[in-house]
Amino acid sequence: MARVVVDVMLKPEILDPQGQAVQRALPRLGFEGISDVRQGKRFELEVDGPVDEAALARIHDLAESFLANTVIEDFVVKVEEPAEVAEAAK
Amino acid sequence: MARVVVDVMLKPEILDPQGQAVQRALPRLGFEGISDVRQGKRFELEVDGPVDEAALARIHDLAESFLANTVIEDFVVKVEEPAEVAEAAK
Amino acid sequence: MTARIGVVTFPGSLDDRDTRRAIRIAGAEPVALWHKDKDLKQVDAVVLCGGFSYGDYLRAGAIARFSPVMEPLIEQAKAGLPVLGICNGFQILTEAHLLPGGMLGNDHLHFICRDQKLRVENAETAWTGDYRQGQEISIPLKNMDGRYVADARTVDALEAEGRVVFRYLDVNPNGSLNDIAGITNEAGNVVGLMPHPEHAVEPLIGTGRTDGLPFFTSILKKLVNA
Amino acid sequence: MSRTPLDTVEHAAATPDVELPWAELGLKKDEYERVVEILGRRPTGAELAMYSVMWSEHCSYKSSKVHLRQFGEKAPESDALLVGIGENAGVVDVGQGYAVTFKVESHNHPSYVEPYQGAATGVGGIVRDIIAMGARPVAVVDPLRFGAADHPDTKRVLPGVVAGIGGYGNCLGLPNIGGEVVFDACYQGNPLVNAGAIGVMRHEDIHLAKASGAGNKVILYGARTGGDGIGGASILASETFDDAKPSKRPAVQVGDPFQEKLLIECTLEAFAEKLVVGIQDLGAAGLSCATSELASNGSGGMRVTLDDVPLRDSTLSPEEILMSESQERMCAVVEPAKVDRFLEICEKWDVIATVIGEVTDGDRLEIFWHGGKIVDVDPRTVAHDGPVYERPYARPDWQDALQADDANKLPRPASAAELKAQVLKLVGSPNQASKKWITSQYDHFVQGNTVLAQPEDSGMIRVDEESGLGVAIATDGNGRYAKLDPYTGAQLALAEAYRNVATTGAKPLAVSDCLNFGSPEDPAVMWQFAEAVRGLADGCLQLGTPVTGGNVSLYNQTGEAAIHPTPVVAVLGVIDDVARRTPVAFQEEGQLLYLLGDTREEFGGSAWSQVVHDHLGGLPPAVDLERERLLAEILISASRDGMIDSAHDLSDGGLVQAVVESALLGGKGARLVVPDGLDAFTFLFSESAGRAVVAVPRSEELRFTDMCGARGLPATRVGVVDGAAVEVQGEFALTLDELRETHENTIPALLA
Ligand SMILES: Nc1ncnc2c1ncn2[C@@H]1O[C@H](COP(=O)(O)OP(=O)(O)O)[C@@H](O)[C@H]1O
Ligand SMILES: [Mg+2]
Repeated sequence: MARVVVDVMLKPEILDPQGQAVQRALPRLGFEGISDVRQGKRFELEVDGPVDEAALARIHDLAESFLANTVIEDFVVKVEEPAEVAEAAK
Repeated sequence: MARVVVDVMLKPEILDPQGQAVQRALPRLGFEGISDVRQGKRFELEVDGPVDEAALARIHDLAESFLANTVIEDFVVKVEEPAEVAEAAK
Repeated sequence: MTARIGVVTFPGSLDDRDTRRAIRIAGAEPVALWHKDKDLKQVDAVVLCGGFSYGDYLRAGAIARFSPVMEPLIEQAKAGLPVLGICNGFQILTEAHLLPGGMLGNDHLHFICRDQKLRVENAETAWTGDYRQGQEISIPLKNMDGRYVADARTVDALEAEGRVVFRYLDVNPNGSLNDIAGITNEAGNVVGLMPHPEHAVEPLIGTGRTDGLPFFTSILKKLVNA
Repeated sequence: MSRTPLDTVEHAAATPDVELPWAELGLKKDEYERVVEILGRRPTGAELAMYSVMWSEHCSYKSSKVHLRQFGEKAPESDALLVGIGENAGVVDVGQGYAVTFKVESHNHPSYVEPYQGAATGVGGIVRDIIAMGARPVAVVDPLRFGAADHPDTKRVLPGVVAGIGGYGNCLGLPNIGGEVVFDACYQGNPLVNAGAIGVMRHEDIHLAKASGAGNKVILYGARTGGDGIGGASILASETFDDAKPSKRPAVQVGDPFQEKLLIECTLEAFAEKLVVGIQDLGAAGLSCATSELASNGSGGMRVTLDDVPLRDSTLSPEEILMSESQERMCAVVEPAKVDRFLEICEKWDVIATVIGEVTDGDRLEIFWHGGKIVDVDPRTVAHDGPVYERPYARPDWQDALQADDANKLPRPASAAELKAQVLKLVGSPNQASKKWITSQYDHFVQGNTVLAQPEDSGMIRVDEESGLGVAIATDGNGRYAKLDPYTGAQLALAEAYRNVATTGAKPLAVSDCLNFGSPEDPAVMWQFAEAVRGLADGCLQLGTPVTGGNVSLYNQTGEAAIHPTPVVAVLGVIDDVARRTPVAFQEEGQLLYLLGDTREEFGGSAWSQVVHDHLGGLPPAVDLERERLLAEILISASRDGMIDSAHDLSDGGLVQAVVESALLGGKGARLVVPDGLDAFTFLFSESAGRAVVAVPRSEELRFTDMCGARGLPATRVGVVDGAAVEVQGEFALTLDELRETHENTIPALLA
């Protein structure tokens, strides 16, 4: 079983009040030096069977037609490397 | 300027109604072979200056105290490699 | 002779009974439609009502849009069947691309429930014939994801073609572009709006005004006179 | 994973010396010994799990039971009561064949830990109680209390709680029609998140939580069972029986309002087709509670196969499954011939439903796991025979000093300018300020039957579209009054809620309550509790409004510091025709303002003493329940006969607060005249109970004053609806704009 991740973010030209709310709060929390924050969604899909070209193509379709609304959102499909997770979490 | 990403996901033992709703919809859309879906948040932070150990540590604190609700969520901090983005998006 | 107006119930629909009541008060015959049936029961028009279909999980309206009932609905709407989407129904219509643009979370990030003033910008759609052009009305607004967005070209086209049907007055309650509260498709048979006309059809109840009733009398007249 | 051996009943009998972690599960030694005595052997792990959770304070009311009995013993005669205390919620006859069920519950601690989810699941829980009675939920209310308004933690807790209540209730399609928001430093570490719900049904649809009829099936439906809220059971599972346990169990429960909405619809559809013999929601103590209560309230026993429970987490042990508090689950008892249809309805609504057992003709509750019998108990001993404590209680030694610190002696405004400044300060203080920023996050309109919602004195819902029959509900509580005198404080809460219902024109019928107190192990707190219950029970007897149910929340304290004793009272009323309801807002210029009731120098616990002097001392206002009853009769008659166009009850903040609210809501000012015998200060700020201000059309003045005179209710003309300011003749005037600015900006400035 493998994990495929779909990241969905608002298109850059669309106002992201959630991201802005986070950014506005940063100085209050004592964080400087972050010039922009955007908030999006992350989907983790557990895929049965091999994640080959065909499987990825299908997930791409799924993201395009369902997980993202491409009128307002962009998306990225990635296969999650187990190592990467461990690395990042440390 | 560099981009740091914070992925926030519900802890595995916590009910994820959103992910479940997505998963239950998949067969209706003709997608089989996805055994689990979890939905979380993705924050993209544009950081001024170098993303060194110190900066990452500060973002880790930010994630822990603000971006994630650690009572119910786990988070991962990653520096986004420009190459990786391009690769995945293709 | 009266008209038969369908109201679709999705899992998580909330205002289906209220909408059927409003249709009844207007003098038409409400017909309950079920999301799992690929069947519109030969109704003369359809209302997609408010609520949180599928909990509004993923995106408001995104999962409902793939329900079996949407297949005939999309097909017949394109062929001219009058369809009104209220709140969640509006969201479903944009997700189904029957109306352009999309709906996002309110810019203040809170659910908002208020008595909202609107201006009727287009009194010629299937659902607004009983209003006067430019008329100001007040009906309840209540939602989490009411911010209408679209790319600049789409918004320009909507404005140029008179397809903005309602505009917020006094306050823009959610950050919608151009204060847009409701829009229509090119043919004028499909209308979507965020505020809830079905909650403004009886004196005493809700805000106590009946500013929403003309939606339902408009469509009735149009169908009966057709 | 091998558990060797499974702790079955036989195994327990054969291994009497095995030590069980009863202390870690919260049982006292004598309680554990009592379990052993009941069973005649040591309990199995699963049995211990059930007893420990069902005998907890939360489920067994062991500290409060001896006092709560008064609600039954002193219950007034009432034809309206159809189902009383003891069921999931009480049921009241409101006429025309309709019955109404309502109840208030607390979700205090979870809401402090995780404000959004804690408050959300609080709404979910109370709504399931209402569905379990057979009713369609029609509205919710949310009495809330937080720490100081300007404390940083309030900014964490309040927005989350409000978003959670809205997020859940809005998604269920339940209009929120009332509640309270109170700030006081005493709630800093212990916010009070109480939630109430009302449901409507026909008399013949009332359902009870009981399992009868041998052979009938027990169906669990709704969400899958996960490891929610099972801290204790996990200890049991890991330490005693199985060390290969995953340690990860959720600390917080996440609600799924969408799932609950489906539960409402499929339950009501099953009721409508008469498929259900008995029903129980799963709340605290989950399956332990549902199975033992269903079985003990029915005629027979019950056999349950735990392996059939659909799980979200396959690693759960049987003890954990029994104790899990996963949300959005219900348990129904259904005749075998109707099971298929019941399952069909669940499937229609995409709700998972599973037969997990059946009613037997014995009198035991037997539960099986992997073929072994792990529970064999008399269900009554689990559900009803829990321990009962006679906790010591004593009037605290500081009570006299507190009462002697008389608020009536505080310095009063010395000039008209000072009086005006204090009015402005009061109206803009967090407790008196408009709560619109909060309540606009709640849907008031859904279901299309809302006649009145906040900020009216009570919420009102139309029940019948043809006749206009409606119900009203108000919730009130004043911890400051109750701290000064818990007996009187509880009666004042009752009196205020009763008055609020009557002010809108509805006749008060019945009471639910949520009693929020500190630790019962502190004799001073226990005294407060005992006094409050006594006061409420006596008050309900006198007013003829029975207590139909409620909730007790104890241990609301941080270290030694308990919250103010806070009995919150909900009163339910009925109105024959909602067209006759009386709103708060001034309707027409020129109408005459009458003050009903007596105004005395009563400032103990008042908003004025808090806002101006940060003071709490003296005695709370006196209660006269006969007067409350008379006032209510006048308000109801006046509404029915069209003698008044608006009315507002007087409570915290006194007359000036009420007049300002009516003026702002109606967009019309008032000119007030200080009546003979009163000074301006007392006239404006006193909090004497049993009062209301009404606006009388000139054409009705004689009829109205005659009625008050004939029935002996003091009615004093104090002014007229007029202009764009609130003016007190000879003292000061404040424009509506000025008042609105302070009244409406306070809360957003603190929280937005
Ligand atoms: N948390 C809340 N949820 C819903 N309504 C609320 C809430 N807090 C206050 N309200 C409403 O605001 C109005 C004013 O509240 P309050 O001053 O406590 O009323 P009263 O003093 O008459 O009991 C009432 O209609 C009450 O129901
Ligand atoms: Mg009141």
